Amino acid sequence: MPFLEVAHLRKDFGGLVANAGVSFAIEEGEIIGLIGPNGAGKTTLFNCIVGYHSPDAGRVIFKGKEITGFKPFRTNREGIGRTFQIMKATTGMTVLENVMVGAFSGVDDRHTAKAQASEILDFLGLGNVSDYHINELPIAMQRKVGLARALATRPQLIMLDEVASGLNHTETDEVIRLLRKLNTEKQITIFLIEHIMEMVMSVSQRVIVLDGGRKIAEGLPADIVKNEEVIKAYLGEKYARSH
Amino acid sequence: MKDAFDFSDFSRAERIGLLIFSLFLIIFPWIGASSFLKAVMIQFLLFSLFGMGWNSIGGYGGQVELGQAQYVGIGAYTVALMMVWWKVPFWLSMPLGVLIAVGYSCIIGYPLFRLRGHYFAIATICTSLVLKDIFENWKLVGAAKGVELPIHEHPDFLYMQFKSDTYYFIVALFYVALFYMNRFRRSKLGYQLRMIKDDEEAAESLGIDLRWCKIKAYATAAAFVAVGGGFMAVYNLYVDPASVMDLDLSIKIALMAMLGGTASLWGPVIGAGFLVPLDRFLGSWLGGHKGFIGLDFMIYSLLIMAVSAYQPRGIWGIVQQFFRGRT
Amino acid sequence: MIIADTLLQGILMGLLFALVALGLTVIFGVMDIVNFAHGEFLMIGMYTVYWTSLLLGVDPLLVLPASAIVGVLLGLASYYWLIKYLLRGPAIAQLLGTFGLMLFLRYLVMFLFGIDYRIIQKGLLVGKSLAIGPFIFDWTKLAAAMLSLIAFAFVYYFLHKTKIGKGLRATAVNREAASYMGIRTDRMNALAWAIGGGTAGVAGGLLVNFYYAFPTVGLLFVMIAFACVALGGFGSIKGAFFAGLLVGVIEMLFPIFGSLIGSSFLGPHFKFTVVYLTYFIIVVFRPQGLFGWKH
Amino acid sequence: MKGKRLFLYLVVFLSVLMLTPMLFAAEKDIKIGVLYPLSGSLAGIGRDLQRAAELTVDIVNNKTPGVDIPMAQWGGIPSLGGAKIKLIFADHRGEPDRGADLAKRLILDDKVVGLMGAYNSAVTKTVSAVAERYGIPLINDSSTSPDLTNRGFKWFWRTTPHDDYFNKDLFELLKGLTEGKVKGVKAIPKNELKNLAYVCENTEWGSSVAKSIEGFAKEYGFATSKGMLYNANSPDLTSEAKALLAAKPDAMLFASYLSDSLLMIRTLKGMKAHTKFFWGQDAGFEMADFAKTLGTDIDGVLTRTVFIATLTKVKKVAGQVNGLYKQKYGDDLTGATARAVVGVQTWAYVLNKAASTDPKAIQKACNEINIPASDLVMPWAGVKFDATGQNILGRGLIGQYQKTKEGTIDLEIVYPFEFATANFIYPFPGWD
Repeated sequence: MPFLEVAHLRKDFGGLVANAGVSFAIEEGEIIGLIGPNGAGKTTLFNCIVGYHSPDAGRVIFKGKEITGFKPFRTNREGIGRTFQIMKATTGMTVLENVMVGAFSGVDDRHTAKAQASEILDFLGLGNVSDYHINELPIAMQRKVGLARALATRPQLIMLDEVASGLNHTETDEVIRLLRKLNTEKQITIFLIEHIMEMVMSVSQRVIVLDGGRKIAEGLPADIVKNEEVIKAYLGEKYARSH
Repeated sequence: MKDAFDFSDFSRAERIGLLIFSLFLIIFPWIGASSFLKAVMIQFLLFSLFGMGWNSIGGYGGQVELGQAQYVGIGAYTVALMMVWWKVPFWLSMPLGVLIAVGYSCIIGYPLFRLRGHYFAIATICTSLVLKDIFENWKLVGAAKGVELPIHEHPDFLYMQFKSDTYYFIVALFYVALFYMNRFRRSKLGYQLRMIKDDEEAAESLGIDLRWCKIKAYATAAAFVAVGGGFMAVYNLYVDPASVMDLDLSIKIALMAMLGGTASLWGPVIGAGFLVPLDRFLGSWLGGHKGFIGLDFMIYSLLIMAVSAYQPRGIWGIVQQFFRGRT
Repeated sequence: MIIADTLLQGILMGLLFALVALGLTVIFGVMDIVNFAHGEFLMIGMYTVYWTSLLLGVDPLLVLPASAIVGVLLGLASYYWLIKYLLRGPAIAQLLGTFGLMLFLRYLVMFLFGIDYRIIQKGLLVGKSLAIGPFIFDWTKLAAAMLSLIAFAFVYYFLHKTKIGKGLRATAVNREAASYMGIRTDRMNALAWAIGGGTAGVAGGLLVNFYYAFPTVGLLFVMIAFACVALGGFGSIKGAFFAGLLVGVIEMLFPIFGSLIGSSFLGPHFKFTVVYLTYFIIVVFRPQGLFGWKH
Repeated sequence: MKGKRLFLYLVVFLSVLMLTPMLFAAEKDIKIGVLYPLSGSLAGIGRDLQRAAELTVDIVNNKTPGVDIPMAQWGGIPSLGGAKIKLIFADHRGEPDRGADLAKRLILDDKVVGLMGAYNSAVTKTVSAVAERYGIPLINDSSTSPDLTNRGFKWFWRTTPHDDYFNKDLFELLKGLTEGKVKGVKAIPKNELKNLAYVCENTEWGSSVAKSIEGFAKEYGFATSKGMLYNANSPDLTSEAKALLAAKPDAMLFASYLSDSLLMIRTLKGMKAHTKFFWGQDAGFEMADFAKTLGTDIDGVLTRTVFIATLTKVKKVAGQVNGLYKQKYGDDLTGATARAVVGVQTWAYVLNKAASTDPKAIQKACNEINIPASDLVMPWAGVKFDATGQNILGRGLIGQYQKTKEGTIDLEIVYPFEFATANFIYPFPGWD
């Protein structure tokens, strides 16, 4: 029985098809990359799994339990965590407090929540910035805080939304190192959406490629790069961009 | 529990301030203040109570709520009616009023929190106006006539009737509220609310049930405000929709909290401490003079505008800015 | 019969409510601010027409432009002297600010003109009514309704056909994008306030032909306007229009209905209760209002 | 930046401004606290009440030639060595809790001897509760809710008749019409003037009027074919008017404040409403602005009141005081303002009788006071309180607005019949 199974998932917005019957499965402990050109329906797929959209058809099964159309806070309680590209921060909560909120999903007591939060921060090497406000931090740091926040809810599967976009090489490598560490040390299954192929190729054990709301390929990074359709999809996009 | 009395995370200045303020509250009746000043003081404490309640949903939760008056009304009417109908002592009817308010807030909170932002704000106004209209025409509860509480010849603790004002009682209520809020702001709910205010999407992804959280905060607010309402009933010995359920009251409550500074423990207190005396003094000073009609309100509103434009974070924001400027 | 009659009356009144709501919704659409002072703009519009027509001895309908101009100036003044500063703050500060503005204008007028009730005594249409078969219409209300229609048509045209209007809408839809497109959003805000003030002024000018001007009159209408705007969907012109009509009809039909079924409980004292309930119910099922397009 | 600083200065300046008041100089005068709605929606009437009260206090404090009331020659309270009365006005804005606080201020800080006010029945309730607690006499001049004197208070007296009196007057008039007692009208067959319809605003005052109309209608054998409560601050009364007309009543009875009474009449006129008898229960209908704004549209409209300018034709004192008031403020005295006059006058007489400022003595004086009719501007038989504190010698008037030859509008007395100053216009002319 697969860890996360997505079957014939379909979602369209007023006639505009975003996902047309996407199916795939993830095994426990894997690091899976989901790639595809802009408008391929990556984010929609993501949101359908996590519960921001409820799919028009198809099923999402997590650990053998159907979670199709669950609200985000319920999918989270089932054990799925996620991060966001941008962190909104207005009320000036500190990094620590942000992560504490995550921890609160498991505990009620402030002090235990605090302990757990700082533990996670240390694990991600953020211990020294725990009293800063999020908007005082560089983008790379913010992403990590987002990751920490999600981790604090103790997920078994974590879904990362373009975690590397806008980061330079060294930062990206750092993130990659972190993800591997998470995967090995905390046995967390990782499912990441990426636009940039390079990053995904290096970190993922398997890659799924979407284009126009369809799954066009799935397999080892090595095979994917050679895959005709994939190249066409990406080239096509580049081609379009250049003109 | 211990969090309630733990102010350690506040700056030294704030802690000293709180201490001085508390001392002042305790000795206040003995400094020979005029009884009008006493009355103003009671109003101030009452409205800080209201404000702190509003702060839980409006400040920490970031849901602009403009219908608190309906809970003042529920609290006040429960106390008044039970006293008139069945001679139920205040100490029984007041908690009951709180219960009713909380129940009611949950019931209407469920649909209300489908709404966001201004839709929510207007909807809260509507619900409280509807309740007011109902009470204004409901014969059983005295309709627009309202309810008069019997005056007791002799001081009567059971019914909270004393010749001299029940000053220390409202002080006590004030501290209960203050300590509760001090705990609240660092409780699980408190943190979750702040997260919701920051970013609802993210909050949801962290396993927070938005609606349920908001309802809990809303119920908290309702409870606080209902307590105040109960007090108003025994303090004025008269309850009528126009004075306990009016839109003005709702707006005043929100106004004070917002002006003082939302999502901070002191904000509502400062706001009330600023607006209540301003309102009462200006009113009694200019109100009686011909040719000055409206002048008091002009000053009042000028100050409101000035603060909101000068420092969006309210008076508390200004104070902090001031001290930052110093150190 | 009486139903049909009331229906027509309701539509007339509704058109006026819609006009009051129009400015509110434009301002909101562009900058997400609920303007509490809107009712006071209306009130000042009423006073403007009252005084000008009285002092110049001209027909109240002829001095409507005056109220429009005053309204526009008022809108601009409040934008440049207050709202601009508020924009830096959170929504709460903006609420606070416009609320302060409301109190200020209201009591400024009370301070200047006192609390007496003022209404246009003589005028082309004042106190005259038009009988079409069994239906009797108050001419002033008819005129008000017509002009309200015209105002809507004008604003709609302005927003959808003119360059500036399109800029305004672009700003409403997406502020950043608009500013990238070289639209000066600051100007657009000011424009929105000008429109808001102007329409409110005109509404007031029409209103004073059959309603009394006194400093606290604004509140009566602005509460309804809020309900209309929220009901129709914040920022939606179409929404404001139809919500206005709906409210007018409910407000008019409900008491008649009550008296027809001979129920004293469903009396006129509940007519606005019903309006608020309607808003509440509709919005619970359509959280963005009837025609709303942003949360 | 400059704006910012400006705002800051403004804040500071105004805050200081706000803290400067509350400095009261103590005098020998006898202080009476007067609570009226001097700002807010009722500020208009509050202003008039204040004027009337001040005028009267002048008459008491300074010898006033040309006013044939004994107190006009006192120049202060004789039995207290000519001490002057000083009125301290407080503005309760029509808010009961504010009223209560102000009452406390007046009693405990300003050390007033007694209180007067507070116009709004709701505010009078809380104010009288405070007065009762502190044992300070409160003479109420202008609140007409019948309940006020049914509460067994020992420190509350009311000079004005309350709504039950007035509504009774109305039905006496209706009865009179059917019996041909009314000046200038032949007896009207009862079945032609049978079904009544009332429209009352839905706050305390209006709803209690509605109740008592229902009661009297039964007692006098009339039918109420339609009864309606409405919200006085409604931006539009078309539907109310329609519902009223649908009932085709012989008589339309109203309890309305100013803005809504004006709007109601405008609306009815727009509908060319027809009825035989058009009566308003004071408040809006008798205010100066009412006639001023509506002009000849109200020819034939009736209003219950307690004072009418034309009373001056039949009552000398009334004419004299009214003269002073008119020359000072330009308006005639109205029911409301004349009540304020009597309120202050009663205080003067009570103090004089008590010959002391001790509450107990005043209480005694109030219970025993008996002001002769001849001293009053009112058409009353005098001022004399019963055990509940209600003045039993008070009575109402019913006036009818009538068009004069010059096209102006006058308020003529039509009830009580012996005071009638003009022929009754029947049926109500209506509008075309």
